Amino acid sequence: MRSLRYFKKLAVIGAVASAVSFSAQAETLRLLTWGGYAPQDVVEQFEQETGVTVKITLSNNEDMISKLRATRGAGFDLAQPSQDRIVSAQADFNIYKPMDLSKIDTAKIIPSMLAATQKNTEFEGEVYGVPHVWGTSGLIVNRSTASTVKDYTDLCDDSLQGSVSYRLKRPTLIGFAFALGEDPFAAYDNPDQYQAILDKVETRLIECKSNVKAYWSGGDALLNLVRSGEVSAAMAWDAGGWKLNAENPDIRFVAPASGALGWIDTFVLPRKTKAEDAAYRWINFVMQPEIAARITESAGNFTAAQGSDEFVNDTLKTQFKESFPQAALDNINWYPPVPAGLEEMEGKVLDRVKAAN
Amino acid sequence: MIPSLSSSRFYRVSYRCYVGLFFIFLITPLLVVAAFSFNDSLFPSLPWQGFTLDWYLGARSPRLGLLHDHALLDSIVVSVQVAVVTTVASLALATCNAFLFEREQFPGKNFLYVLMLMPLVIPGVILGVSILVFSSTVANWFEVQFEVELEALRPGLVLVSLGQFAFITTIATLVISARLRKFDLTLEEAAMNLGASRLTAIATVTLPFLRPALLGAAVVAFLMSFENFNTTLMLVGSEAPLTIAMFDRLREGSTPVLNAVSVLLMLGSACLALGSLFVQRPEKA
Amino acid sequence: MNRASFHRNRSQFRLGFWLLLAPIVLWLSLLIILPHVDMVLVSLRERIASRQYGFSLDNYTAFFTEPLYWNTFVRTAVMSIIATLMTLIIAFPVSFYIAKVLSGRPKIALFILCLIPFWVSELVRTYGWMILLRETGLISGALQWLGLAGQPVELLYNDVAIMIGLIYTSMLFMVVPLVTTLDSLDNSLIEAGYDLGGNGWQVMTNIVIPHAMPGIMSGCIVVFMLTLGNYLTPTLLGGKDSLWFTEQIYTQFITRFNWEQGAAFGILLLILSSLIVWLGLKLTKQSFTRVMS
Amino acid sequence: MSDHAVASATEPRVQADLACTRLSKQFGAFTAVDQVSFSIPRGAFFSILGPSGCGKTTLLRMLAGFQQPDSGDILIKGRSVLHTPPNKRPVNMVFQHLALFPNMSVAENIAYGLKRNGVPKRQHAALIDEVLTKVHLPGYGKKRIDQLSGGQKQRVAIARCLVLKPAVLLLDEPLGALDLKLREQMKIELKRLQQEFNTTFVYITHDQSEALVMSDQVAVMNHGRFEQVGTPQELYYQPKTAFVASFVGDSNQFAATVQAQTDQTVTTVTKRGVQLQCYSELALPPGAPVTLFIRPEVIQVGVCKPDPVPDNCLAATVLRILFDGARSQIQVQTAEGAVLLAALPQTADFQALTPGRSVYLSWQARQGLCFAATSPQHPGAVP
Repeated sequence: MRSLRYFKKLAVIGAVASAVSFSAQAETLRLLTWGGYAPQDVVEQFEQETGVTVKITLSNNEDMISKLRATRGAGFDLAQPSQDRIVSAQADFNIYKPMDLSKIDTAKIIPSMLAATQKNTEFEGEVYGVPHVWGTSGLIVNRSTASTVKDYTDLCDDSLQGSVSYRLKRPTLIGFAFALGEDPFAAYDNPDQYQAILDKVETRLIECKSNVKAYWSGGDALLNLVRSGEVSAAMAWDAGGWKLNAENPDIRFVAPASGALGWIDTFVLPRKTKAEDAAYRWINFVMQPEIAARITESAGNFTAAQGSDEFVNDTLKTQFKESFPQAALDNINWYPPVPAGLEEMEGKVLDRVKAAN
Repeated sequence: MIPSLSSSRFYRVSYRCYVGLFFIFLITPLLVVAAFSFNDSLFPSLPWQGFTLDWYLGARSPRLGLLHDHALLDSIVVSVQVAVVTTVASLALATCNAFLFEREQFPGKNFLYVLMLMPLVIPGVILGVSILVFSSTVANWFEVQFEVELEALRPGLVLVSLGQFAFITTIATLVISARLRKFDLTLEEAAMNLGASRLTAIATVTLPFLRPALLGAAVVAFLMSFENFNTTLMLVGSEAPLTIAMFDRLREGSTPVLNAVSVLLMLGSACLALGSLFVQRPEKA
Repeated sequence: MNRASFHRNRSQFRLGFWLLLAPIVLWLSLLIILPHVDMVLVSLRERIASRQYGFSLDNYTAFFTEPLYWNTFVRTAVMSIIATLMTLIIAFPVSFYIAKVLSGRPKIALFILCLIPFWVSELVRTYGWMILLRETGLISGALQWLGLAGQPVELLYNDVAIMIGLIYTSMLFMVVPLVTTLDSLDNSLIEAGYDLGGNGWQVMTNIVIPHAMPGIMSGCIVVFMLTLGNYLTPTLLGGKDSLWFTEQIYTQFITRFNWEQGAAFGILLLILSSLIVWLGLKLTKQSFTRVMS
Repeated sequence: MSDHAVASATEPRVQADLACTRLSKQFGAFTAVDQVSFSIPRGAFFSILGPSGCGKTTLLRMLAGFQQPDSGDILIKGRSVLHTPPNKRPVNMVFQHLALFPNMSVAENIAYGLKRNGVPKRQHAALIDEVLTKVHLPGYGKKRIDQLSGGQKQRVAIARCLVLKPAVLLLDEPLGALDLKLREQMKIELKRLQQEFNTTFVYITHDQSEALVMSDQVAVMNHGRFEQVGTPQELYYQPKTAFVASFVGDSNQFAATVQAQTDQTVTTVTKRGVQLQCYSELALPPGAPVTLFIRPEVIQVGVCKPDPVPDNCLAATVLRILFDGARSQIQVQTAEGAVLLAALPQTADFQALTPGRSVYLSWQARQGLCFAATSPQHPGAVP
């Protein structure tokens, strides 16, 4: 009898728990975003001002797309993939909803970026993305141990045996392609040519493999590797480099000679978003200059919000200027939208690099 | 070899050393995790920077301690919810299964039994993947045919629970069946002989007899669900259980707040395991 | 006389039987069989153009023509088998010690001590090994302090680290069935073995191991399956060369959005694991149902 | 052959607490219970005695309702209970291994049936105390089952049934698990309880001593049939079949052939050529194969030839002494090579008996029984 009661109790707890967990709460904004893009204080302020609860899932481009693909655009109310990854995903999986620009305070967004994003995220006549955070991928270098590194291919220098790290993802392929004198973006629409470039990169990366300590996958993991001295040069995001620079002046972010890779992370609406209004409110909220500046400080990257620079602390501005003299800034290679099918080719290359000995 | 047989001193000492080393091997990683949760450093490795409780109590980023890390705390709540639902469901089904396999004779019983064991030899990732694929197929079909969105069939806590339930039930069934097999059927007959209906007999005699197994299975199911990673990874939606949340952080290279969570987990699991032993003890005496 | 028949031939219990049968059939068909059937169907599909799919065996031919996938597959299988055997070799003496040498309170205490680490999430355990093995980790530090190494030693990110992680993580699933079967071996059988002139080795191979075979097999199967299907340990402890088949599946599903290829890999892994388990059972002449329950 | 055994009891009498008519049960091709009919008068101690596998458990389970008969009827207090489920039948059962609920205390075990039968809760305590006193376990209510000795468990199992005041109490070899001493005590105790509660007991056992000591009536069962129903004395002294003769009590058994018959005295010759006089109610044609039964205790042992010479007198040599106190026996061999057991007289003459001594064995023809040798022999006795 006692056990019966026990199970009844369990069942009640279970029922209550499931009711709580599985019932969708209308006033919740489920945000699928990158680390640092929604700092706790910003979220709290937003929640206070609007009464909307924000639930954050940290992710990266691939994860975002694959999560939305599995749900066919459900489960989240607002996502933040990079602008170059939107159209192909939409074409293949139909996971996004067109953005209603009239609901966005476009005056707060830097016009050139808005225009670029609009152009790159247009699919079948509809615009899917608005810009949020932008930044670059380049090199993080510890000057005391790896002062020779100026370009991606310098990571393969013999002196850096076992102390290099990069991601085994497409930016590495693109970066190496540029450093090898190719223009992969120009070859986007020509698979054969692109394959040739990839082959070249593959050979180089395999030769270079003995230099690699570990392929990093998450930003903080890389920071720890560099911080502890286990890695002295890496291909990584600028924000990480600046963060490390603040801790240890020897570590710097360097724009590679062949050009840093410029990316813009956007806001997109998943197709089955349940809190569209809240999503627009969030976009307009974070695009306010002061808020955007706080995001910049948390993420380490600048945003597309007009005039937020003023509110950003000087260290970051100095670091940015140090890493990006005008020439380097002009030299940034901005990602154009990735045509469908390309990633499969890249995937095989990455697999082979990983498998090589 | 066994105590009743004499053996050389060297043999006994080296055997004991081996067992000792084995336990050191077992316990060291956990001790290390626990120790580094008190390291006053931003990441869990040497050098030792001094003692701190920041990773439990710290209120501000980057030294955000466990008690203020809402994302981690939320994921613990999610894990508990999933584990409770999974435990209750798998225990209910497992009890049915135990009665079916121990009491009934029917054609195809052996085949069904083998099928019931299958989840033990399906890698967790594959189980997750197959359920993901199938539920998507079904949900897509409903979406196309009826324009209904079956949210439960999209990655999320329902699917996570189902995925875990799919294999935990097998384990619970084995535990409960083993106990039911030892049940003396005449006890049930005695109850009926004394005036109980069949269901009353089961409720008043058989289920109390199964209680230790049910509790044991509940603890096992709860912990297995709580710590499941492989299946959950493929089915998780916007709300992440603790293991997934920790994995994401680990990949990102997080602060020793992960060590703090781990210590919490160790304490919780140890309490649960010891508690279940304590509950089962009087039965054995 | 025949008790079961008494329950069967009463019509009022037929309903009970169907009520017991329905849930298990629902469970197995909806969560095990149909998903796998569907996975086979998906694996036989290929993306022709955006949102268009057609029948194709390409996902399987890709596996057979791309040496990378092959290598990963073989590597995973071989490493899993090695890890299983090593777990067995390490766990057997300990299990024997707990089951046969100890008795009473120390026995229970040691057995529980064996279990407790495994009530903690695999993630935490792996994390512990990361802290221990990394270049700035504890073992490297200890080696330097002892003067055995002049500079930090990287012990993480290699196959040995994976192996340690796999063995560590699987230990429980070997120790428990071993202790259980060894416990059920009557001590007097061992004594009789000696009494009749056997030495330690002969008693071990002629009496103890044959008796423990079901436990050994059940431990091996579970450990093998867990190892083969492991994702965390190879991903976190493995280095730049680490390849694990589950990782491939995950990559296909998550990073490449290529469910079709991922499903094909999943099916192949399932076939591989079933084949190896089947072979293991055949070689040791054990029955699946007996071993697993 | 067993028809006459039940002839007296085919029609249930109004007085009977329990009656069965032509009850049968098959398991596949195996007939467990074959056309059994009997009735038990109110308040009787009725035993069913038979070897394992004779169908007695099946019969008992049909009475309790755990098995449905293929044909026949069961009447309790004159009403058919064929369609009454086990939990509604006014019979209770003491199971072979008692089946006390291990998770409940003594009082809870006893209260179990009360609860199921809707006895108001406030009456429980008094009823439990009363029944515990009657089984000589006052104040044991709070004890756990595993704190009880074997004999105490027996009493609780009985109390648990008797508190419900059943029309019939079924007992399925409940003494089987007890050691010898305790079993002897419990036999007496059971008899006492049966008289005190004045309830009809149906007791099944394979142990003839239990059946003989306790019962008012015993049915000997073999191959699903009742061979003979009668008082213990009838079964012992006037077995109606070879099976009963061999199963009840010890016997020396011999295969023999009939030479001649005068009235009820039969002259037979055993396989080894010993001529023996026996008793038979049936007419046996000369040359017919028969089995002889001579109980060890009817054999007179003497050191010199008795005078006058009884119907049977054999010279034999002592093979060995089987000392067992009051139940001591000697094993002897006749000149023809036949081996017999005889009770060892408890007199001074025989204290010094040693193997190899010559003795004379003698008994009257009426004390040896003789049956046509068609029924399978009881495996226990060696001629």
